[in-house]
Amino acid sequence: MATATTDTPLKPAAFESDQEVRWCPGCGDYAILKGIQKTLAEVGAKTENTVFVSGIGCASRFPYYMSTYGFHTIHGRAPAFATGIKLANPELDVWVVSGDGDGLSIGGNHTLHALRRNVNLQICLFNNEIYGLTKGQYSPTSRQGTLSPSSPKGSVERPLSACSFALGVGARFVARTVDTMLKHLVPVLKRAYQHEGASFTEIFQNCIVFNDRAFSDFTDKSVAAERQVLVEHGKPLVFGKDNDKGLRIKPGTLHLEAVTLGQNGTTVDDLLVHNETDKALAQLLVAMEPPDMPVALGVIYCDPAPAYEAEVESRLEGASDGDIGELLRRGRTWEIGNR
Amino acid sequence: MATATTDTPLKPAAFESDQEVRWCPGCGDYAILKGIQKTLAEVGAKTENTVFVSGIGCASRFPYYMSTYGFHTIHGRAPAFATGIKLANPELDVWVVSGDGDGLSIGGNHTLHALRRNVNLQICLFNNEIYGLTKGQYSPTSRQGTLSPSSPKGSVERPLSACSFALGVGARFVARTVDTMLKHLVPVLKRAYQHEGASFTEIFQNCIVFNDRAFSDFTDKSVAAERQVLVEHGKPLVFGKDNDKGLRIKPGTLHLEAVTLGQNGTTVDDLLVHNETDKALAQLLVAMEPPDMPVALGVIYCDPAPAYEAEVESRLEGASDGDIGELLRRGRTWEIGNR
Amino acid sequence: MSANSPDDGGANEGAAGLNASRLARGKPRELRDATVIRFAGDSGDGIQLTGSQFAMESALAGSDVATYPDYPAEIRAPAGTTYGVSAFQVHFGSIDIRTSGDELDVLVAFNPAALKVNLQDLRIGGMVIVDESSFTDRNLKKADYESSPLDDNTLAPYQIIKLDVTRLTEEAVKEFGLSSKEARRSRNLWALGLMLWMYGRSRKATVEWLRQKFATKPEIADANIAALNAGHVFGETAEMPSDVVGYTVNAADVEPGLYRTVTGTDATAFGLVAGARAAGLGRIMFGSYPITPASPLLHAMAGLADYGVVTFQAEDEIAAICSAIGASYAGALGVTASSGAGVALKTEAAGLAVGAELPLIIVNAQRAGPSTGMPTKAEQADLLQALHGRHGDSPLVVIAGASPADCFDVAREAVRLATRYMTPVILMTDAYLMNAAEPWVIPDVEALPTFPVTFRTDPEGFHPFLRDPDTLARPWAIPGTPGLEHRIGGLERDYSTGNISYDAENHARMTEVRAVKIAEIAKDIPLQLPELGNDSGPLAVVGWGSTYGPIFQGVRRARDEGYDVAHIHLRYLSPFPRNLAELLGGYEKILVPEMNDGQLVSLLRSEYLIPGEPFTKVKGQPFKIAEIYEAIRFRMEK
Amino acid sequence: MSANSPDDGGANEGAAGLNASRLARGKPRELRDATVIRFAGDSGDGIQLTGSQFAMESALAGSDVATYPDYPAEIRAPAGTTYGVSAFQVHFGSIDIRTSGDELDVLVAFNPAALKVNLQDLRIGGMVIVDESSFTDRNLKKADYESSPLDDNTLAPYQIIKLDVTRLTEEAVKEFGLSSKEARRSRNLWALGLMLWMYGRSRKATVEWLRQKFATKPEIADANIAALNAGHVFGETAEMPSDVVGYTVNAADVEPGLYRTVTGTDATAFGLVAGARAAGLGRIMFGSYPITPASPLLHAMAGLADYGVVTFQAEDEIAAICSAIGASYAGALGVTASSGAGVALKTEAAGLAVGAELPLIIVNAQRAGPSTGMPTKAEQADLLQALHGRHGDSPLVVIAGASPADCFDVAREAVRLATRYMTPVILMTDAYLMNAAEPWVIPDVEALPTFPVTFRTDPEGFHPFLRDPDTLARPWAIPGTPGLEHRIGGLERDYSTGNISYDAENHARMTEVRAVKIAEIAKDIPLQLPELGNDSGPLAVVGWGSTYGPIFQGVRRARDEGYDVAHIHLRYLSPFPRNLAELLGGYEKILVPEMNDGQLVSLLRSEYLIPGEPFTKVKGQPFKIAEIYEAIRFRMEK
Ligand SMILES: Cc1ncc(C[n+]2csc(CCOP(=O)(O)OP(=O)(O)O)c2C)c(N)n1
Ligand SMILES: Cc1ncc(C[n+]2csc(CCOP(=O)(O)OP(=O)(O)O)c2C)c(N)n1
Ligand code: SF4
Ligand code: SF4
Ligand SMILES: [Mg+2]
Ligand SMILES: [Mg+2]
Repeated sequence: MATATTDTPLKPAAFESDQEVRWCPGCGDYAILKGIQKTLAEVGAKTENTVFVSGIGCASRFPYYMSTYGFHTIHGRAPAFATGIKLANPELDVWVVSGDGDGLSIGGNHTLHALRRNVNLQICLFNNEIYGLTKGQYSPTSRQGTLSPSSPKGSVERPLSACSFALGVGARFVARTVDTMLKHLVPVLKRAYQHEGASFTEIFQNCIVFNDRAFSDFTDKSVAAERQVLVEHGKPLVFGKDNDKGLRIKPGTLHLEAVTLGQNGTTVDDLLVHNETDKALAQLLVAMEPPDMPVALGVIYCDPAPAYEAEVESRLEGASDGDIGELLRRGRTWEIGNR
Repeated sequence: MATATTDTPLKPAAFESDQEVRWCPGCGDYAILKGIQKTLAEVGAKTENTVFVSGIGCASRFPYYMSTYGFHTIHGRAPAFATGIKLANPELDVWVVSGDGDGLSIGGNHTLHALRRNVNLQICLFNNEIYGLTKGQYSPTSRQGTLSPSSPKGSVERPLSACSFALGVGARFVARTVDTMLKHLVPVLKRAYQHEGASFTEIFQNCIVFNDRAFSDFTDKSVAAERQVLVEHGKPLVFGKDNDKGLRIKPGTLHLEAVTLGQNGTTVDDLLVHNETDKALAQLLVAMEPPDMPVALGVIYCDPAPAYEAEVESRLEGASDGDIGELLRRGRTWEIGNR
Repeated sequence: MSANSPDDGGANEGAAGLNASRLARGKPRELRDATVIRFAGDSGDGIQLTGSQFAMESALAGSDVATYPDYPAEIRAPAGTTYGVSAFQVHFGSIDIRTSGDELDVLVAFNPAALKVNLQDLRIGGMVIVDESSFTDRNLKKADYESSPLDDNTLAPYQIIKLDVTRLTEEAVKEFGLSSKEARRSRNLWALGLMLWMYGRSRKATVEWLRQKFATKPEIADANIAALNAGHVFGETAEMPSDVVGYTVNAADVEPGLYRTVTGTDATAFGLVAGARAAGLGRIMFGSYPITPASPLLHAMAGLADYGVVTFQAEDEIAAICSAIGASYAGALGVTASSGAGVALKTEAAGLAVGAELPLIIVNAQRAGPSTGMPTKAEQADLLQALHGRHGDSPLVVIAGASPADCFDVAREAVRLATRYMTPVILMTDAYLMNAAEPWVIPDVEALPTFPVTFRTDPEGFHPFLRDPDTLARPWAIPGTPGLEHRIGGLERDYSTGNISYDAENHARMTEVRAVKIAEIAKDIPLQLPELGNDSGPLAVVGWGSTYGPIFQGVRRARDEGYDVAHIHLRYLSPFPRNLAELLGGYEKILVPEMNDGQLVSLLRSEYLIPGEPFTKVKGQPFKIAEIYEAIRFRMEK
Repeated sequence: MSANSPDDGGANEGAAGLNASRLARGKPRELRDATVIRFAGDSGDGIQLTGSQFAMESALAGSDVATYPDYPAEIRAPAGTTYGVSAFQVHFGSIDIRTSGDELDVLVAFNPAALKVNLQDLRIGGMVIVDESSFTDRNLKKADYESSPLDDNTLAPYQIIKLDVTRLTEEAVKEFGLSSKEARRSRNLWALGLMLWMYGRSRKATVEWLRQKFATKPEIADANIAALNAGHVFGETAEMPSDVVGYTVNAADVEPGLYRTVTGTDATAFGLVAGARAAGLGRIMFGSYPITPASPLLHAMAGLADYGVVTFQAEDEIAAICSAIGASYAGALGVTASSGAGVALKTEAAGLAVGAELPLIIVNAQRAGPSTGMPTKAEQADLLQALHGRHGDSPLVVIAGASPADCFDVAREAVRLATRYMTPVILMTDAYLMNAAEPWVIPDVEALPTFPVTFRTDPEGFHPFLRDPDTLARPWAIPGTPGLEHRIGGLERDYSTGNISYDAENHARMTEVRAVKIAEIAKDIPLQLPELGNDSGPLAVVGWGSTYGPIFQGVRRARDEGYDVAHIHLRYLSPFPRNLAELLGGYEKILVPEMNDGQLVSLLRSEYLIPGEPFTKVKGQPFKIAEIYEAIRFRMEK
C-alpha cells in the first residue's frame, strides 16, 4: 500500500469508469468489481494515485471498469509491469488483477518473483479454475478429470494450490476469500491494501459459463457454515452452523484435526488460536479441503518485512542528480593540446 | 525412472563422454559429475536409454560430459523439453540438470509445472547461489546483501528456498545433498532415480570462482556434524558429532526444536522419527537454517503418485493407428456424381 | 406436403417444394446463380446452428458453398447488445464459390442489434427479414436506435419482410406444451424453415439432425421440427408479401466425389495426422497453449488420440514449442500452434530448432496485431516475422494455406518438408481460414503419396551433423538407439564432428549450409504456375494465404470482362519456387494484395528487384471480390 | 635512469628513454606510424591489465589508440589450454586509428597455447616474444604441439625473441622475498616494461596505478614495479639480440581536448544518463537479465545510482522489458538490454510498447547466432529481427552505434527519439563494440542540446491517444496526475477516444498512423552524408554498426590509391534518412559489407530497388581493413 489520504474519501461509485462492463451476465467478476470499489472507498484511496495492472483474461479486463489509472498488459506479465511501475514511482498504489491461467500458468514465474522480492503490490488472483476468455480449457487449478475442449477425456494434471504456492515461494501475506462474500472480501482486501510488501489474495470466482458451481461444495448457503472456517488472528479456529466445531493440533503430530465442541469433553480452550504469523499453521490451513476439513478463508498468513522498492530506494542514498560531467572525467584522463 | 535393466551393469567410467571437461579447476560440478556417473552405474542404467536435458549455465554443460544422449537446450526451458521427450517416448530415463538461475529464475515456471504435473523426470538443481556462466551476478537463491557485479551495494532480494518452492508447488519427491558428499549424493540420487514421477534434488554446489565457500557454514568438516541432520525414513532425527542432538516437536506447537540428548532427561524416544511421507514435517525440515538449527539433507519428502506421462498413456487407450480414411468420412457427407 | 410428415421429403424434395409452391402461390421460382445469406442475432439465438444447417442443406442439394461464422468478441455479452451479436454467413450457388461473399442478398435479423450491426453489408435492394416482436423499445435502446428502423426509412433501400416470428413459432409449437421461453428458442428453426422454402431446399438433414440431437428429449425435437415445418409452410402458402418469390439455385457443376465440409481447423488437423501417417511416424506430440484463433486446432487434435496424437496443454507458448522440439528430438513429430503474441514467444526456441536441425511444425493462425490487437479478426501481418523474426541468420521453411480445404494439403506438405530436411516449418493460416468452411472432396488417404522417414541406426561413421548429400539434412538419430548416443544443443557445432565449435571458418560454413539446405528445397517443390491467366502479360495479381478466394474471383471477373490479368498464388514463401523470378519477370505490372502493410511485396522487391506494387487492406477482414476487381480495372485502364 | 627511480620519468620520458637507449645500445630508434601488439597468455597471467596499461601509456604519450580484449569462452579454463587463452590487442599510432588492427606486428606469448592460438594473426616478418621457461613438455602437450615451435621452424617466418621471462622476473623481485609463485605473477609487468621500452613509452601511469592498486600491500607494489623496471632496463641495456631496435611512435595529430578511453559499454551507459538528463527525466529504470555480451552494461548502470539510475535484475528477459515498459508508463525512462536469445524473448512485449505507444529503449548487444550460437563473438544478424521480429505491423525506431565512443551519441539520440515520439527505440550494438575501447574527447555535457519532455497535466480535452499534430506522438500522461486517469493496453484503440475498438476502419487508420509516425521521424534526423568520398560515383560502400572502422579505413586506403569510392555509414535503420534514395541513386554500384547473411542490403533493395551487392562475413569477427580494401579493388578493376 502507499499514500492513501483520507480527506473527503470518495464513494465506491467514484471508482467506476465510463466503460460498459462486458463480463457474461452472472459472472463472479461483477461482485469482485463492486467489492474492490467499496474497498478503495473505505481505505480512502485516490483515483489518480491508484493503478490497476492486469494481464489477459476475463479477470484482466478489470482495469477498464475502474476510474483509476489502468494498464491492461500482456498475458501473464502483470507483476513485472507492476514492479517497474513501483520502481519508477513508489508512491503509487499498485494493484495486480490476474486469473488462474494468467497468474499461475503463463505468469507463474512472475507471480513467484514478485512475491519473493516482496514488491509492495496487491496481487488479486481471480481463481475460477478455468480459462474463461479462451472459452473453457482447463487451467493449472482445475481439478483432475476436468472435461474441457482441450481435455475431452478429462484433464490429467494435478491442480496447483495457489496459496501453498504463494507460501512456498516466500509470500508474506496470503489471504483467501470468495467473490460473492462481499462482507468478507472487503475487509480482507483492506488488510491486503494496508500490508507493506506484496500481498497475495486468492478470490474464488465463479465462471458461470465454463465452470459453473466449481466452488459450490463449500460456498453454497446450505453448506457454507460447515465447510468454511473464517480465520481471524488471535481468535480460536471455530466453524459450523452453531460454531460447534473447531480445529486443533492432532496431539503429538504436526497436523490439524476438526473436532466437535462438547464431544468427549472438548471445549473452545482445546482449539487452536489462529496466529497469522505462524507459517507452519498457514501451510496446514491452506491445505485443508472438504469434505473432511473446512476451507480456510480470511487472512491466513501475514508476517511483514521491508518492501522491495523501499529497500531499493534506501540503497540509492538519495542523490540521483550527480554531476555527469564529473562522472565522465572520473578516472584516468589526459589533455591533448593543439599542435 | 524407467527401464534400467541390470544385465552386466556398466562401470561409472562407461558414462564419461570423449569431451574434455571444461569447468573451472576446483568447481563443485566435477564431483557431481562423478557422483551421477556412479549412480547410473549402480542402478544399471543404459547409455542408449538415458537422456540428459539441460538449459544454459555452467551446470547445464553437464550433458556434454556424459556418454548418454544429451540435449543442451535453451536457458530455463529444460523441463519443457524433457516433458516433450517423455510424451514422445515414456521408456526413456530422462534427467534434467539445471542451475539456480536456469531452474529457478528464468525457468522457475517450467520447474514448477513439471513438478506439479509429476512428469517422471529426475530434476537435479545445482545450486551455487550465483550465476556462474555469466560471471557472478547474484541469483534468486543468493543471500540478501550479496555483493556482485549487478549488486555493487549488496543484493536487495530475499532468496528463494528451492525445496520450500518445490513442496509448495506439489512436488512428490524432494531431496537435498552436497557436491562433495559423494557417499550421501549417490544414494540420494538412486532414490530419485527409482522414484516414479518427478523428483527434485537440490545439490549445494560450490562455485569456487564467484561464490566460494557459500555453504561452508554447514559443509566444512569442522562444523558439518553439528550443522547437518541426515534424514532417513523411519529413523529418529539425530545429529551432532556424537549423535547427541536431535529434533523433536516443540510441545503444543507445530514447530521443531533441537534438543541435546541426556539434557533434562531427553532420550532418543522423545525425538521425532523421520517420516518422508509427512509433508508438514518436510516443510519444517527444509526451512531449518544454521546456526540455530541444522540443515536437513537426504530424502526429505517422498510420497509417490501416478506419473503424468503414465496417466496420459492410459487416456490413449492403446489404439493410435485409427483408420484416417474412416475419420475423414465420419459425420455428414454427401456424394456428387458426374453430371 | 404436410408439416407433419417432413420425412417423406428427400434428396430431390427441393424440386418437390418448388412444384408445391408454384401450385400454392401461382408464382414461378426465379433462378439464381449464387446467393449470400446472413443469419444474425444474439449468441443465445442458435445462429451458428441455423447457418450451418442451411449450408448443409444447400451442399446436400449440390450447391457449391462457403460459410463464415462471426462470433462476438465477448464470451457471452448481455442479450440485445450490438457487441453481443453473433452471425453466420452462407454463400452458395450453382457456380463455383470460393469466398463467403462480398455483399448480402438476404439478411435475417433476430433483433435490432443484429440489424444495426449487419445492415451495412446488405446490398441495395437486398432482402431483410426481421422478427418484429423483438423490436421493443428496450431492444431498440440497447442497439441505440433513436426510432425504430421498421418505422422510419432506414430500410427504404431494401426489400423488407417484417414477420412476428416469435408468435408464429409459439403457435407452431403450442401443441407440445412448452413454456413460451422454450418456444421462443425455436425461432431460429422457424426462420430456417422459411429460408429453406425460399431456396427450394430440403429439410431432411435438419430433421434427422434434430432427432439425433434431442434423442433424449423427443418433445423438444418434435417442437423444433414443427417450427421448422411451419416456417416452410408459411413460405409455401400465400401468407408472404406478393412481391416475394421463391428461388431455384441449381446444383453446381463441381468435381464428383464424396464430400464433407471442413474448416481450416479441421483440414489442418486431418492433414497433420495424414502427414504423420505418410511419414510412418506413430506419434504426433502436439504441444500448445490456448489462444484465439488457434485454440480450436488444439481442441481438434485433442480428439485425435486414436490416430496417434498426444496433446500437451503447456503452461505457456514457450513450454509448448520446447515440448514439441523435445518430442521431435525423441522421434515423434513435434507440432505447436499459436497466434500473435504466442508466436512471438516461440521465436527463441524456434531458433534452437534451426540450429539443432530438428523437424518441427509451427502453425501460426494469424490475427490482427500488433500486440493483443483484435484477437478474433484476420490479418496476414506475421509473414516477415515468420521469415526474419529470430535472432541470428536462421533460415527455415514457410508455407501458407490458401483455403480451408487447402490446409489439408499444406499440413501434409509441412510434415514432408520438416522430416525430409530436418527443419522447422512455419505453416501460416489466419483467423479467417481457421473458422471458414467449404465443401471438400474427401481424398483417398491410402492413395496419397507417402514419404517415410528413416531413423538412423547404424553407428558406423555416425556423427549428429553428418549430412545427406542430396538433402543436406542431418540424420534423425533418436534416444533409445544403441551406439548413436550423442549430444546436441544451441551452441555452434563443428561441421565435421558435431561437437561444439567456436571456430571462425566453421561458423561461416555452418551458416552457409543452413541457408543452402533451405534454399535447395526449391528443387523439391512444384514450379509456380498461375491459377488463372497467362504466364506473361500486362498484369499479375500475386497473393498468398487466405486472400486466395477473393483474388481468384476478382481476377476471374476481370478476365471475363476481357482484361488480360493473371492470378499467381504462393504456397511457398521460403524458399520461393525456383521459377518465380522468371515467371514474375514476364509481367509488366505486379500487384500484391495483402491483409497487412505490404510484407510479401517487400520480399519480392528485395529478392527479385521487381517494382511490385502493394495493395493493402488492414481491417481485420478479407478482401472483397469487388475490391480486387476494381483494383485490377483501375490499373489496367489508366 | 635507474630502475629504482622511475618516477622521474614523465610525459616526455619516452624521448628520454630514446636517448638513454641510443646511448646504451648505440642503435637509433626507428620511426613507426602505427603498430599492433597483442599480449596473450593464461587468464591467470594478467593479460588484460598488461594490455590496458600499455594502451594507456600510449594514449598518454599522445598516440591514437584502439584496443580489443579477447576473453576465453570458458570462465576459468585449466592453465595452459588453448581454450583458456586470454589476449589483449592494442593498435596505436601517430595516424588516426579506427580499428584494433588487421595483423599483428608484435605478439607477446606467455605460453605455448597462447602462441598456438595467436600466431596465425602475426604478419610475416612480425616479432614474437615468448617466455621460454613456459615451453615445458607438459605445456607443449596441452597446446598440442608435437615438437617445440621454438626448436622446429614453425617460427622461421618471424622475428623470434626467446627470453626466460620467468627467471628474469624472479631475479628482479628477489629482494622482496616473495614466493617464486608470487614472483611469477609479475611476469606480465616485466614484459610490459620491455614493450614500454621498445616503443619509448613512460612507465609513470603504470607505477602510479600499481601503487594505488596495492596500497595495502606495498611490498607487492614494489615487487611489481621492480619487475616493470627490470623489463625496461633489459631493453635499454645490450642484452637484447642485436637485430632488435627500439621504435618511436610520434604523437598523433588528434582533436585537442580532454581525453579518456571508453568501451562501447561505458559510452552507452554514459549516453543513457546524459540523455535522460537532457530530457529532464529524473529516473532511468534499467531492467535487465544477465547475458553475454550485454551484462557489462547492466553492471555499468548498477554503478550509476547517483545519476538517477535504478537497476532491476529481473527473473528473465520478459520481466526485464515489461518492468521497463511499466516504468516508462509511470514516468521514468524504461531501458532494457540483452542479446540474442534474450532479445527474442522481448519481442512480444516490444509489440505492446508499440501498440501502447510508450517510450522504451531496447539495447541489443548482438552476438553470433542462431540460437546460443557463439556467445562471446560479434555478429550483426539481428537487424531484420529488429525491424520485423514482432507479430503484426509494428513499426519502431532502429539505430546503431558505429564505434565505442559513438555509442554515447547514439544512446542520447535513442532517448530523444523515444521520448519525443513515444516509441520504442532499438539500439543496435554488438559484442565487438561493447568490449572494444578507444580514446574519447570528453564532451561538455552541459553544452549539449537538451530535449525536455513535458508530461501532460491538463485534463481539458484529454484522451490517451490524442496526437501531437507535429510528431503524431500521444501525450505522456503518468499515474499520479489528477484528472488524467485512463486505461491503456494491447487491444486496438479507438483513434478518437483511446477506448478499445474492433472497428475495421479504425484499425486501418491506427495501423497507418503508427507507421506514419515512425516514417515522419525522417524529417527530424540529419540528412545522410558520405563519411568519405563524393556523393556520387562508381562505387559506394554502405555499412552500419561496428563495421565502421574497417570500412572507413578500407575505403580510405583505396582512395589514397586513387579509387573513386565513397563510404556511407547508416546510424538510422528505421526510418532511413530522407535523402538516402537520392544519395544511393548517385552511385553506379553499391557494396554492403555486413557481419551477417546480407540483411541491410535486403532492406535497401526492397526499399529503393537498387541492385546493392552483399559482402558478408559471418565468422564472429570484425572485417579486416584489407578485406574491405580488396573487395573495393576487385570491384573497381574488373
Ligand atoms: C501470450 C498469450 N498467450 C495466450 C493468450 C490467450 N489467452 C488469453 S486469456 C487466457 C487465459 C485466461 O484464463 P485466466 O487467466 O484464468 O483468466 P479468466 O479468463 O479465467 O478470467 C489465454 C490463454 C494470450 N492472449 N496471450
Ligand atoms: C535467454 C537467455 N538469457 C540469458 C542467458 C545468459 N545466461 C546463461 S547461463 C545464465 C545463468 C547461469 O546461472 P545458473 O543457472 O545458476 O547456472 P550456473 O552457471 O551458476 O551453473 C544466464 C543468465 C542465456 N544464455 N539465454
Ligand atoms: S467466461 Fe466466465 S469468467 Fe469470463 S466473463 Fe464469462 S462467466 Fe466470467
Ligand atoms: S564459474 Fe563457478 S560454477 Fe562455473 S565452472 Fe567456474 S566454478 Fe564452476
Ligand atoms: Mg480463470
Ligand atoms: Mg548458479
